[in-house]
Amino acid sequence: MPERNLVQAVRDALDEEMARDERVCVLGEDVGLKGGVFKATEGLQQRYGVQRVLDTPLAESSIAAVAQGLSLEGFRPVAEMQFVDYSFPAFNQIVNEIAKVRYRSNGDFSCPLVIRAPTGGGVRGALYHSQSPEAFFCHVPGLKVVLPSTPVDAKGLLKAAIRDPDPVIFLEPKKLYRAERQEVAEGEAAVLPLGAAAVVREGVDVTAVTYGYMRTVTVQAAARLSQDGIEVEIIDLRTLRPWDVETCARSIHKTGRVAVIYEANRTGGFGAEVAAELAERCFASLDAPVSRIASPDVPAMPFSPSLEHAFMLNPDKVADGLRRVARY
Amino acid sequence: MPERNLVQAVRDALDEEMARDERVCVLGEDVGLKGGVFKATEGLQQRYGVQRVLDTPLAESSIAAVAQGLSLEGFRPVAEMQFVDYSFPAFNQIVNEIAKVRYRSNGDFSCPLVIRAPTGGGVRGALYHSQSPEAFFCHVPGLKVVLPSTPVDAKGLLKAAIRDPDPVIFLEPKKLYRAERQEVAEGEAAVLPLGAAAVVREGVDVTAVTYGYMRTVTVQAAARLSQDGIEVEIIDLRTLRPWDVETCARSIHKTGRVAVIYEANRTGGFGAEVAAELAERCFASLDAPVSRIASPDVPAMPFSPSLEHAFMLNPDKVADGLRRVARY
Amino acid sequence: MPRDDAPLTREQVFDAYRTVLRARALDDRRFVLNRAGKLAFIISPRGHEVAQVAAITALEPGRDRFCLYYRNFAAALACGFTPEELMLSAFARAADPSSGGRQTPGNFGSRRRGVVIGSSTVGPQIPKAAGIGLALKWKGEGALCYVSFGEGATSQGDFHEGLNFAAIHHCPVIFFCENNHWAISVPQALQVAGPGVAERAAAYGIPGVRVRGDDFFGVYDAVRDAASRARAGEGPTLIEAEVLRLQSHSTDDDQRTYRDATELAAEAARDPIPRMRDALIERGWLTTESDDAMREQVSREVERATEAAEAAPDPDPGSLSRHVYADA
Amino acid sequence: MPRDDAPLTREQVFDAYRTVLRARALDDRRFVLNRAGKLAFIISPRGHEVAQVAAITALEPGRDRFCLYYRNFAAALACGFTPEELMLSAFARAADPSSGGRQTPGNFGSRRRGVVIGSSTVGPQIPKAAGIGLALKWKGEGALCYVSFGEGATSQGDFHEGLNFAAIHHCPVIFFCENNHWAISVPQALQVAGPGVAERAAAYGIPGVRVRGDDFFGVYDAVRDAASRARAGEGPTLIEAEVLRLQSHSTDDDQRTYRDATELAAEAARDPIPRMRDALIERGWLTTESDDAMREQVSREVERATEAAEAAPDPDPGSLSRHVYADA
Ligand SMILES: Cc1ncc(C[n+]2csc(CCOP(=O)(O)OP(=O)(O)O)c2C)c(N)n1
Ligand SMILES: Cc1ncc(C[n+]2csc(CCOP(=O)(O)OP(=O)(O)O)c2C)c(N)n1
Ligand SMILES: [Mg+2]
Ligand SMILES: [Mg+2]
Repeated sequence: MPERNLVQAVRDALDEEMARDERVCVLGEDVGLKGGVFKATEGLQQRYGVQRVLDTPLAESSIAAVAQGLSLEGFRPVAEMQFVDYSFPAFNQIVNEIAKVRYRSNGDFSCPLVIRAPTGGGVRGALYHSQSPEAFFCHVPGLKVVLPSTPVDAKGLLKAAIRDPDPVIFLEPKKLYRAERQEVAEGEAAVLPLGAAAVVREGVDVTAVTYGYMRTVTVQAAARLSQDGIEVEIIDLRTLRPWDVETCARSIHKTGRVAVIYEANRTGGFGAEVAAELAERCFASLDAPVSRIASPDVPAMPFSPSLEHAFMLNPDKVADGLRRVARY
Repeated sequence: MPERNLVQAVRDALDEEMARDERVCVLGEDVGLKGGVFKATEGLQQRYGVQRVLDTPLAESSIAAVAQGLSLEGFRPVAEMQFVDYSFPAFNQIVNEIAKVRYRSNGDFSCPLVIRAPTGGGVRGALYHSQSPEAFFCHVPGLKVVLPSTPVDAKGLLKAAIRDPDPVIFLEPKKLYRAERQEVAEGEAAVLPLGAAAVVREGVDVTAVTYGYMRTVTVQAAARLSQDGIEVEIIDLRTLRPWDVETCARSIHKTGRVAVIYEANRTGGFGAEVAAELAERCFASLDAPVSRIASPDVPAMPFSPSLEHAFMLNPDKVADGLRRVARY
Repeated sequence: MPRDDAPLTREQVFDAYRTVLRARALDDRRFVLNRAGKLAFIISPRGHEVAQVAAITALEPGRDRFCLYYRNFAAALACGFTPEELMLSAFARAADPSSGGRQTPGNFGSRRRGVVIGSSTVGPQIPKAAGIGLALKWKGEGALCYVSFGEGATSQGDFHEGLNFAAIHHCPVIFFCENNHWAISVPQALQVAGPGVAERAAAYGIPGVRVRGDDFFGVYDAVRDAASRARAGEGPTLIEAEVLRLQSHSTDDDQRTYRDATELAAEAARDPIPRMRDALIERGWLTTESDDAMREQVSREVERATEAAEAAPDPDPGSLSRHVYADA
Repeated sequence: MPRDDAPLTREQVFDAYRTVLRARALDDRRFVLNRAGKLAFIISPRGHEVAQVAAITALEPGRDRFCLYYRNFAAALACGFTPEELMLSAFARAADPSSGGRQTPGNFGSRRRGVVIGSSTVGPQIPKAAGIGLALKWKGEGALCYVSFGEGATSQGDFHEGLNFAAIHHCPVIFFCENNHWAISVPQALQVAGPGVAERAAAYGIPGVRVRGDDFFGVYDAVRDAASRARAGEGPTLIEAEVLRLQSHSTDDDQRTYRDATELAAEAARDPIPRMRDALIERGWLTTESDDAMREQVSREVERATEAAEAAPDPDPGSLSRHVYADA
């Protein structure tokens, strides 16, 4: 199996799905000859032509709207928002239109499409190339939300998202685009189901529920804690809507302790949903409060390295938080 | 003191603040001669002229943007979104621009303004005149979010919002516009501080944290439970960002039980934040899991009365939920 | 169905006239039902009917796509919705073909008729139609997408984004603006900068046409020309039909509070239906007798439709959560 | 400061030329620092400098407002930012006057200079400028708001909403489009339907002017005329300056991957700075000697600015959470 980093895995998923199903098409700013600002669509226009890989005007609302129109006509568009921070001009199209098509037509219409966007920080992108706004989309009935953290998951879940009968917001942690390389399966063998979490590390002392770049950080934190005799069980949610409560609950049943770790602003982040749900479901198993480890309530991470560092969670901060839960 | 319903209280607040401070101005669709679709601005254009009460084009992004421009120049605009469902075209202006002005300029600029919008359902407004999307705004550092449920609170908090140095999203439960009338103070005596919850009913058995129209429903539910010997302490948050954790925690310390009741879709609603925070803070005092009573994860409430009824929380459903917490 | 080059037949005009009469008779009936408390909410097409029906008559329901807006009651009839179906929607019955009672009446949708389900939101259908048009162009079957909206909708960013996209890609789209000079209470002067809507076409290098909306043959010709261009791959056209809003915006509005009484009286005297009747009589296609007979027939139809719809069952409350996502 | 009727003086032109040279020298220096790994990210104004400085020269920094965009490095200098200040921002130092190192360089802001803090988001400044213009009109002091953007930004709905609003209310705004024919990798043909940007003004009933961006006097005249109209209460103007993007979009981009090599070579030969120099020499205002002397002086300035900025302290990590809201 070929070794791939996350952005290559995304590109492979697009490539394979376009080859498999000619209804699949890609649109967005700079997705054509340039291949996207992160190269996620590199080579696709050369392979599939200017129709199926379409450079759009700089207008996110119309990107979402056009994707929707294509989908309503039976195509399977994968629209790229250049950065998820720039999906907000499309918010009305996504929330009021795309998410509600099936419901408002009582099932007569549907709108399967994928909106891909790089998310998160840590690459000196500053306030407008670093946000983690997944909570907005996770609050919208009718949408599915995926946020993978490995090449294997990115490929498998993007393929599933493209085949899914409903609209999927697919967020890619840009900090991980060129991090780890993994052997990634090809074709049908690569597809992974939406909605299933992965137990990334087994442990008995505390459960860490996380996703995206924070998975990497949590794995590093867990290695440190292991030296202190604290064994962390790490769950990567991978899909945020719907999310896999069962896998989390099972783990908490074993550990009695859980922290939810997320890169977004703490208040109102998706981790609040996870924490609230787990605190309710697992009340009887909990030996410590469900704790949240998240970014500060500051608009987004600043450009200055000193401030970016102050903003971001890192293995130290996460280890501290987990230790506190373990020792409660 | 004059008796006022909620929408009259909103109008009085606008009127008094416009009279007090000539920088205050109102803009939005149909806010002029018509006085707004709910009459919240009725008579203001006649009193203050077409400049200070401005009918805008049907374009929410520009309404927010123009309000921001006016604010940057020292005016104190109060922009109306005709329904909060129609604030999404302005989402980019609100989240990326307005909320971050102060932060991104390192304090050199600020942008005090109010965006008012009717919110919530129960008036047969169907999918696009019934949504409760406060969670979106509550997740945005730089914004304050207010959601009053009585004429007194609406007036007092709107006056405070207009005077606040930061942008405030002010959501008005349209179902309550013409409900209860109260004696409402005038002038300075009417102002209420942002960020303080109100204990609406005292009780010892279970705490109900709620806001907006759900306050009314919860009060009715509590009256029923009282007949069964269950005394509910009801807290109306009134301001959602920042919200008053202390008042809630104090109550839970007494009751040992809490439910969070909100009209929005359950998953990812602001109630998740409240529940997560209270479950963590009050862990040692809790005799039962923190429970959430919220609307189903359906895009919004349908037009048909049978479906609207099925969607909405009512005193029965809330009483059932509270009883379950009390008897846990 | 008219072919591009076929002249309008007397039968077609007769059918169209019957549709116009149906729309009016149904509307009259809805107002009676509204006053009787049986219908919650109506948006009347009064004054727009001739323009709407003329436009659809120039197109091919079953072959083309139609993105209608909430005032397109007469257009919906012309697209093939039956009086009973529209009454089912007015009563929010389960058998409402557009949404099963989920949306307010006026959000027309029917997959088999090519009527694309809309929402109550003003504007988003415009770029969506561009996307549908792109798909139709790719399919290469000569179908086109018709999208209608009021002049208020032209203020939305989505109007611009939709026209720009469709013009760049020569999408077969007809942008049909029903300019009644009012958006609820906001007059055109505060809504549309510049000479008018039709003139905006030049900004995108596409034809812009202004027609009198009470001139059946004029509207028909303009739309037929636009359709020929669209089907020939020559791209989109923007048509502005000048119409009158002979009713208040909706049953929630009273235009006498913001419009001049003499102007209203003058407009009432310019009802387009008598003008169409006279034009047909002049051509010798209609006599006062056949007109009366037709009205008689329509009125019986409306009676039957109302009775059937009123007697039809409400949606099953148990269906509330269906169609949020595809059935598993 | 030039008054509306005052002719451009030799000193002003000299100052402007010096500013152009400064911009270029600073930019050269930034590229060296970028390659040395000392600067993370640059957006170059190369090819736009003359147009930018000519435009600002026709206005009144200190009196007018400026909503700049990320490529306005030369415009910022013309507005009064010093080389050292811009270098502080490039290094993300605490003393960066725009944002204290919080934003990527290119987001210029300075309250005292009337430069309104922007964001990296493309488009939202356009309707914001309309709002600022409205405020300035209300104040009645003859000040105006200048807002600049690329041709890519004209695709955003916000462009349309901003022009429509400003035109309706005759706001004193100059909309200045720097059309370099590329938005990252997307060429004008896929971005701007129709003949061009200037022609879009007619849609709003306002003047639209196209000028060559390498013609200092042409740009100056166009902006001065627009300013006269704005100050006289005659409303907004849209100016399209045709410029060249002599560098890749940013240091994260390589335009050779998507642009034709001969076209790039041809453009490189059309650098506007030599053209401006020649025009000044032709007028007898400059000699090659005085040009060399000026370049020498500028280069020393840049040296000092770079040293000072590099030595300046980073933001205090403890300041991360400041200015989210007003200090309590
Ligand atoms: C995005 C959005 N904003 C506001 C509204 C409320 N609203 C409904 S119809 C309307 C006026 C529309 O006027 P116009 O487009 O001219 O159409 P008309 O009703 O005159 O046919 C408004 C403001 C809405 N439905 N959607
Ligand atoms: C809303 C939004 N979408 C996308 C981007 C990413 N982006 C930054 S600059 C740019 C191209 C802008 O082109 P243009 O407006 O022509 O200005 P130029 O850079 O050519 O001067 C894009 C797509 C952004 N910053 N904001
Ligand atoms: Mg209208
Ligand atoms: Mg450009």
